Amino acid sequence: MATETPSFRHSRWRRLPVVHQLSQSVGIQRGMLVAGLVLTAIFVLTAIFAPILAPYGYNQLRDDAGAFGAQRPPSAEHLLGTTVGGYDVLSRVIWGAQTGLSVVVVAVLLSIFAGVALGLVSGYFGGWLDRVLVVVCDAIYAFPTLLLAIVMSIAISGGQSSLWGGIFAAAISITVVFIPQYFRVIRAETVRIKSEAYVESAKVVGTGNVRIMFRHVLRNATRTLPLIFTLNASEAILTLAGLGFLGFGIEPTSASEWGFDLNKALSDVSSGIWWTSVPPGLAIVLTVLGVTLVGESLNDLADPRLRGRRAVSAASGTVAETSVVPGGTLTAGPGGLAGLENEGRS
Amino acid sequence: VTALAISGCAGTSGNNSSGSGGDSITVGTTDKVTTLDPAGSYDNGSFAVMNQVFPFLMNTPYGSPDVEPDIAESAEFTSPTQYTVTLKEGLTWANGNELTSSDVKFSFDRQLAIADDNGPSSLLYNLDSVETPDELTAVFNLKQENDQVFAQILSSPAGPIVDEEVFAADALTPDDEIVDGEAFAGQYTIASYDFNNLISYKANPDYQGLLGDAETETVNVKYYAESSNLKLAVQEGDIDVAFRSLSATDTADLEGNDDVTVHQGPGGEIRYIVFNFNTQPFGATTAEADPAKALAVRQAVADLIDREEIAEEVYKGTYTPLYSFMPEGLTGATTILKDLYGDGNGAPSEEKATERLEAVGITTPVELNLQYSNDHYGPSSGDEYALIKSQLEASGLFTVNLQTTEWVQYSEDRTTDVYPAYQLGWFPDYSDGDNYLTPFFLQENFLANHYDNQEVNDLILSSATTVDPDERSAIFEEIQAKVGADLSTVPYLQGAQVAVSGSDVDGVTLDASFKFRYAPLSK
Amino acid sequence: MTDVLQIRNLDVSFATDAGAVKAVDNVSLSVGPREVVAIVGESGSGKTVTAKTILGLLPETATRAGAVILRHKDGTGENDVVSVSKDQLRRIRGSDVSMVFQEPSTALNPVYTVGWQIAEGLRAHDPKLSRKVARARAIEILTKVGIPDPETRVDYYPHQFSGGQKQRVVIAMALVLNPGLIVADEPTTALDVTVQAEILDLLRRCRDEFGSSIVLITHNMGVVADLADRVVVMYQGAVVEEADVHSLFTNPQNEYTKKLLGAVPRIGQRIEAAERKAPINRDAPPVVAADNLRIEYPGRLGQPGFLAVDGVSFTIAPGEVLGLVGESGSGKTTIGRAIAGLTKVTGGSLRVLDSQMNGMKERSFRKKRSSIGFVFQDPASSFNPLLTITECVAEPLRVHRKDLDSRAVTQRVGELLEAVQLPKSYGERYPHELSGGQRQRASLARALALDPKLLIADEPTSALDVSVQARVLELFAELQAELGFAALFISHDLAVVDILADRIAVLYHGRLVEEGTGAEVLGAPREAYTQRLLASLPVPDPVAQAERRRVLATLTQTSPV
Amino acid sequence: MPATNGKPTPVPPSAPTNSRKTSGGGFWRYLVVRFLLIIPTVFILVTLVFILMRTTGDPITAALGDRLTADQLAERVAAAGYDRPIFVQYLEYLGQIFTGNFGTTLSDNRPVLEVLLTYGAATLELAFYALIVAFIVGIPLGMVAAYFRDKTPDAILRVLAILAYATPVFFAGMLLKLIFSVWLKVLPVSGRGTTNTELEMQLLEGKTGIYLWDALRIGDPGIIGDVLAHAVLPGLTLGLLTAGIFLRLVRTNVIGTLSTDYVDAGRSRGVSEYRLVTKHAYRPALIPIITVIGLQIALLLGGAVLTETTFEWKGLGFQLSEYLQARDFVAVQGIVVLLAVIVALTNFIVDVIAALIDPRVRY
Ligand SMILES: Nc1ncnc2c1ncn2[C@@H]1O[C@H](COP(=O)(O)OP(=O)(O)OP(=O)(O)O)[C@@H](O)[C@H]1O
Ligand SMILES: Nc1ncnc2c1ncn2[C@@H]1O[C@H](COP(=O)(O)OP(=O)(O)OP(=O)(O)O)[C@@H](O)[C@H]1O
Ligand SMILES: [Mg+2]
Ligand SMILES: [Mg+2]
Repeated sequence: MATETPSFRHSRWRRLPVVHQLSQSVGIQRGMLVAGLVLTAIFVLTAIFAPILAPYGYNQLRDDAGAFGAQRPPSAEHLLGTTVGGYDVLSRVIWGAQTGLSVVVVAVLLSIFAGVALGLVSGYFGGWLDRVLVVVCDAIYAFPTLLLAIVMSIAISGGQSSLWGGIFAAAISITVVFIPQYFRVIRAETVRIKSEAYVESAKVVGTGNVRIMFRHVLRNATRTLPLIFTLNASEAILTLAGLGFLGFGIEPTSASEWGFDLNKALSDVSSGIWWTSVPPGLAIVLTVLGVTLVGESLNDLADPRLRGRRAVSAASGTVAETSVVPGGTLTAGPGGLAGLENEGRS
Repeated sequence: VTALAISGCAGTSGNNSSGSGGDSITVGTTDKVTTLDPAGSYDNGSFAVMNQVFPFLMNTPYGSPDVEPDIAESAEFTSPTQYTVTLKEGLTWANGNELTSSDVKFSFDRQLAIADDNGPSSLLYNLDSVETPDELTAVFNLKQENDQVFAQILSSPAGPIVDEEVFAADALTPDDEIVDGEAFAGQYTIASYDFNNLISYKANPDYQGLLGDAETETVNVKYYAESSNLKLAVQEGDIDVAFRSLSATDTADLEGNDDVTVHQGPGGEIRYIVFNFNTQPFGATTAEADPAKALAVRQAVADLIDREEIAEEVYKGTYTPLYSFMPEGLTGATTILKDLYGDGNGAPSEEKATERLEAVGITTPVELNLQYSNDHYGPSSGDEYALIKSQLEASGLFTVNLQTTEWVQYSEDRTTDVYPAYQLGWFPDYSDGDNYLTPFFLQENFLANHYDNQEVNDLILSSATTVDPDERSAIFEEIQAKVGADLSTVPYLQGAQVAVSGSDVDGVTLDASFKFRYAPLSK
Repeated sequence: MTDVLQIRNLDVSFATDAGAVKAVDNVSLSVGPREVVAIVGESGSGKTVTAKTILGLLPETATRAGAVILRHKDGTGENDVVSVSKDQLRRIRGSDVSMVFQEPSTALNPVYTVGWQIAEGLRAHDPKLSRKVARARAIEILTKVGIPDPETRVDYYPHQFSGGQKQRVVIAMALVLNPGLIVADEPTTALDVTVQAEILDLLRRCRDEFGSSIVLITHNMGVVADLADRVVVMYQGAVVEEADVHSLFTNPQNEYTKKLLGAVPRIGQRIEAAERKAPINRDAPPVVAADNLRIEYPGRLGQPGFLAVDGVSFTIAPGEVLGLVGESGSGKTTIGRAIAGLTKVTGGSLRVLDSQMNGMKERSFRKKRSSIGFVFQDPASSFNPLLTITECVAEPLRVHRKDLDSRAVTQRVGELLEAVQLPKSYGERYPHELSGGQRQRASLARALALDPKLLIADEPTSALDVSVQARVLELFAELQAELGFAALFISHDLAVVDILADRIAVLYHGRLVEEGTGAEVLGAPREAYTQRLLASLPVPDPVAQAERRRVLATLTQTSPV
Repeated sequence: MPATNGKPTPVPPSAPTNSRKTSGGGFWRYLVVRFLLIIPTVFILVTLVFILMRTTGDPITAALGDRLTADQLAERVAAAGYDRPIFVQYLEYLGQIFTGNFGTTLSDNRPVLEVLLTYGAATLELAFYALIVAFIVGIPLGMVAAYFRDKTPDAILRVLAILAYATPVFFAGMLLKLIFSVWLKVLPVSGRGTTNTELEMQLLEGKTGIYLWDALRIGDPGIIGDVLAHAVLPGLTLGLLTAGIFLRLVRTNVIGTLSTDYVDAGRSRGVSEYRLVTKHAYRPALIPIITVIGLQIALLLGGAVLTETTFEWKGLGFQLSEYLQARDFVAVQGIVVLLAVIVALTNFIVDVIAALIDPRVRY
């Protein structure tokens, strides 16, 4: 990111996106970032090591000792009890992380690629294609995401019930919803960068469009992506849960999904059975909380105006030698990211 | 389990009591109405309303699955293709119009004329025309002779009589016009109608039919979307009766609650697994086609399914095991599958399944692709099939490849031989055994699973025209035995009707007519 | 204490991502009543930080030591801004000391009327003040700072004022509570010279009529000479010299001050390169020939467009440097961009290297591009922040000299960097790791990579400090003499243009009002606009500047306003 | 004086305009152009949803898939015209919409317009409650957070705001139900009124479907109280979700404007910090906030689907998911058109408001 301070070159490790911000942060901002990172790490690790961590399979109904039984309260065998369908709650919560992560990764990757490509081309060349794309994306962007995802998932899911089929169906539904967001951001950045002096100087030199697009525009336009990525990841988890809750998500036998389990637990709540709903619900809340905290912290840290700094003792430090102004800051407009997302609107 | 089979009709009496006005009863449901117009709906929710407000020529009395004349004086075959119904005298609609045979003709003619996408006109497959020799007489000209089902069909969703002065002859009539036109002549009329939210019924003093007067002057029906909300409502006393559908968990929880009473009655809804005779393991079009082996596979499945476990674990007793093609409670129903398969007492038997497969030389495990619909048969289908999978696999005889598909796609795929074995459910149009046989096992049936047994076909056709009830029952039994041996489908669950009422409510009647009527309710 | 302000041993440090940065280092200074003290120094020398400290406006990341003693305006007491309570500080601000910011457009809240904003200051110190009285006071002060028609304009929003008027409003806000001290941080840097002269006049009136003391922060020595009584020179956070204005300009003591004064461009300072490799050849076909050139920017949503260049004709002969001056918005950049093919020509004719730019096709023009170099105004943004200097400078070679392998390219880049007096090793740095002047040299190197016949330089030094500017201008002159390219040199500073250009063209509202050699245009301007432009330019000499002020006054009196 | 130039004045070319708000009818032109932009938005969504819906199966199969044979189904599908090329059906549909005829729902035979009016009123009411909660909670707290930026109150508020956003509506709904209805038994958890209230509503002449309004017209305090009591939980659930977003939005924007020169300028004149936040920084921050709030309407409607389902609030979102399952594309398309129009209109209004608030924007 281009917000680094002048003349200081950190080691490669410290230049990595999140690590860099972590070392940069102080005080409460660091606290929030760390809390977010911890929660996110727990989520990711749980997802990766689900097969090891989970005491049972996500669709396991019985073990050597016989069937688990439905709605058993927490016990030594089932630390969080069993669901109405007779699954082990803890196991399903753990496996659910895997589903969540897969969907998030697939959805966000797909939408990044599609959104970036469209945004870049549209923003760079402009013209009628740009106008059409902007109107289309604005229309989609303005429409309730969940509703769109539902319609998409119906259109896509026909015949899909395997694990990856389900994950892709959910992910693609979410992708369609997110493309406009990436499109807007990248397009706005592209339009901005297009009029930057260094792009103009490349034009004056006679550099071809493709070369300008990839060498000069693309890499500078993608600075905001890690940030949008985290913010979208949380939205993806919520959308997935919403789909699952409304019954448009992934099936219990092919994968475990928190929203779906919550739906199943609806009638348990009113019967005083808390252990089927609270764990998956908390899993959603904590995951989204973690990812959002990371995203917000990154947003704050990326914006020099929002970034807090360590206090220094009076009259310390060296006098700056030169009057160098770093090459452009990542000021995402007055509204931060939200403001930036807005730039694409006409 | 058997206790809830037939009875449940306790406290039904009171035909002569004069309908204790004043008080009102509120019923809650998660059913949905599609439209009040009988020509435009073919679903439980709408039929439930029609049963309260429209007159029927034939109807099922409380506690019985069989039909008797309702607003009719008499109904009988006057010739093999003529079914003649004579109306009672002096019938009127709530709006004051006279209810005559002309309304009857109008009702059936418009069913056939409109033949709405969502309508039940297909039930009138045997109706050729209706004649009205006089004000009170309607003669139904049938295509096939001696159709024993026809009387039942007059009590089915195709059977409500409507007011020709309110309804349109060739198009659906909007609900509001029906309500404003007071085109009602059942036990109740609708006083206020808020679509799928709240219907307020008023007792109809002019009803002269089979079922007698309503006990309670005002019945309000609240429509819920979420069964847990319905449950909370009945638990908190916001509503007096909750009928259809509480989740198994809710029902189990309410059973332990002293403020409410849980009523159970037999249900007409059944669940079954369909085998596609072409594509199932060893089916006709598979590489290793072998009818004997295919039969053995079906039989082994029937041996292994533990119906009791599904009913208890997944449905907490709101569904009961089903051992035949016709649900328990219907005239002619047997328990043929209990005798033929499993341990003979309804429990599964691994040994028998193993024997069967070995006998025809099948190397186990058999790989079975089993398909179910996740969104059409309630929220528990997933659990249900996960359990079936685990039951089949526990024996080591099967490896089940479980898959689910969204309903519309599912409906298309199942008739095009995509699924070797799949889940279906059935809710009857009328409570006659025929409705559980004809649609499934006649040639050219709607299952399209390539089951074809000439004997069964002939028996079904003959049952339809057999006049004597006992003889007809015997034929039903014979059909069940034959199909039981062939196993075109494996039925395994029968829905129980479950209603929950406040403990001060009397008259909850859940019987084999599978109709829930508000008139006996009182408190 | 008679001084309005006394700063004693002030230290200020900032916490930054790169650790602590010391911005002000043991600074002491004082301001007497009715005195104008100028703080001068290069960018980053701590001027603004010092000024903000006076009002206690430093951000939370700053830590300070030392004392800033402010006297009450009625002389009844004094406060140390560094140690007073928050509430006390709030009361001091506005009434004892007030501030005029550099950018009038950002110092005004865009969504409130100026009347409201003026009243805010009044109300902050007298909550009981009625709306009507506040408004009356606002109108009064607007009248005093020379806003015409103040009764209606008091209800205007900031965007409805011109840049100069905005600065007047900002000054009005500072004046309305009649503070003892006004801190003006670069109050004229964002303005055209003609407007600058008026604002300086107004500030002088602040002192004369309102009796305020002024701390004037600027890097423009001409402004200092025009207004200041005493001058404080800062360098790298410390005060290096303090003197009254006459002795400073006539007899600077400190080395740095001398260099600073020496670097200030003056009219008539033309760098005559010893020998030119390619003397101007007026017989050859011109490199650029504009004939009745018109450029119109399209309006949005079907509104009429904006005519930025209106019938301009000029030529640039091979090897000739044409200087283009004019105030902000007069169309200078537009012409430069049109020549480089970045902006569409909408009327007339513009021939560049024998190509007609009116209706030009990018594909056919691309080859010609290797003969055109372009140096942008802001050296910071003209480099891709993700590429090293070498990669940036090599870009034109990679596009047009496909015959060169990467070793040859690296070699050529090295030569170019050396030609602009940058060490070769700087090629591996990223743009942000260079200073502004170094970056502008690298930019020059890139523009010269293909040995162009024509160089367009759009205010290449306006973002640089005077001392840096002087070195870049020198380098430019040298290279031009050596390589003999023709150039269009754009600047708003007459003195800068005069240093480099063979001929000067003066642009006003999109039209060319005067053209000729430096001596013709600046020595004996024919057009009133050029005359005023010239007279408005403050010179770094208090005596001469006083004279110019007089000339300007007569000029403005005779010309209708 | 150069004759060609007229008279040069010291004022730069961008001379101030003397008119406010309506500079030469430009504002009206902007209004019209901006309004016309609604059309493509709606058109695109309609097209998108039409194509998606028609490729996902037909309502006949959805309703009768397990009752009719394949042939009978095909016959009905053909009779209804669903087997024709999608393009033909699309043109036909557009023609219908163009004449203001949204058709009749396929699954329950009701005029789409009536469906929209009935359920639209409910959703409107819910959105109204939610927005009130969001404004009352989100905006002041956002300013508080900005004021205490990076201090403990800020951290607490931000975490709360994220929690509000991170908690799925249905989970929040479940917990609220558990607490208020099952444990405390103080608030109704489903529906928009008791049976009695709803019956009264039915009797009201010219009812609007907006219960609060209708209740006020009936004038019975019991009914008004009942309607309000029913609104508390759904309103809070959806409102707090939105409030969390508002809070974050207000906070970032106010912090952004707090670091501008004009706020510093205010500070340098002795304006108090409180006033700086609530007046000087807030108002300019409002412009981007308002624009983004316009987009939040979409989110609000999306959240409404879940809220309505959870709390038995029979509105558009709830109905939409029902119709989706029934593949009632006529109904779905009708609702989508309405939602699209609402969203587009809101954004239009928001843009106009932003243009009115922002004195700089004069088209
Ligand atoms: N908020 C801040 N955080 C960190 N460093 C700062 C901050 N403000 C100023 N500095 C540093 O303090 C030093 C002095 O800055 P200052 O703004 O006073 O310079 P200046 O003399 O006003 O320059 P200019 O002419 O460019 O306005 C610079 O090195 C600058 O980088
Ligand atoms: N892309 C554009 N669209 C519309 N108008 C423009 C555009 N670029 C410049 N203008 C207008 O054209 C006029 C001339 O602009 P130009 O940039 O050429 O001025 P300039 O002389 O370079 O001024 P400065 O000294 O401030 O750089 C200005 O009034 C400006 O507002
Ligand atoms: Mg400064
Ligand atoms: Mg310019």
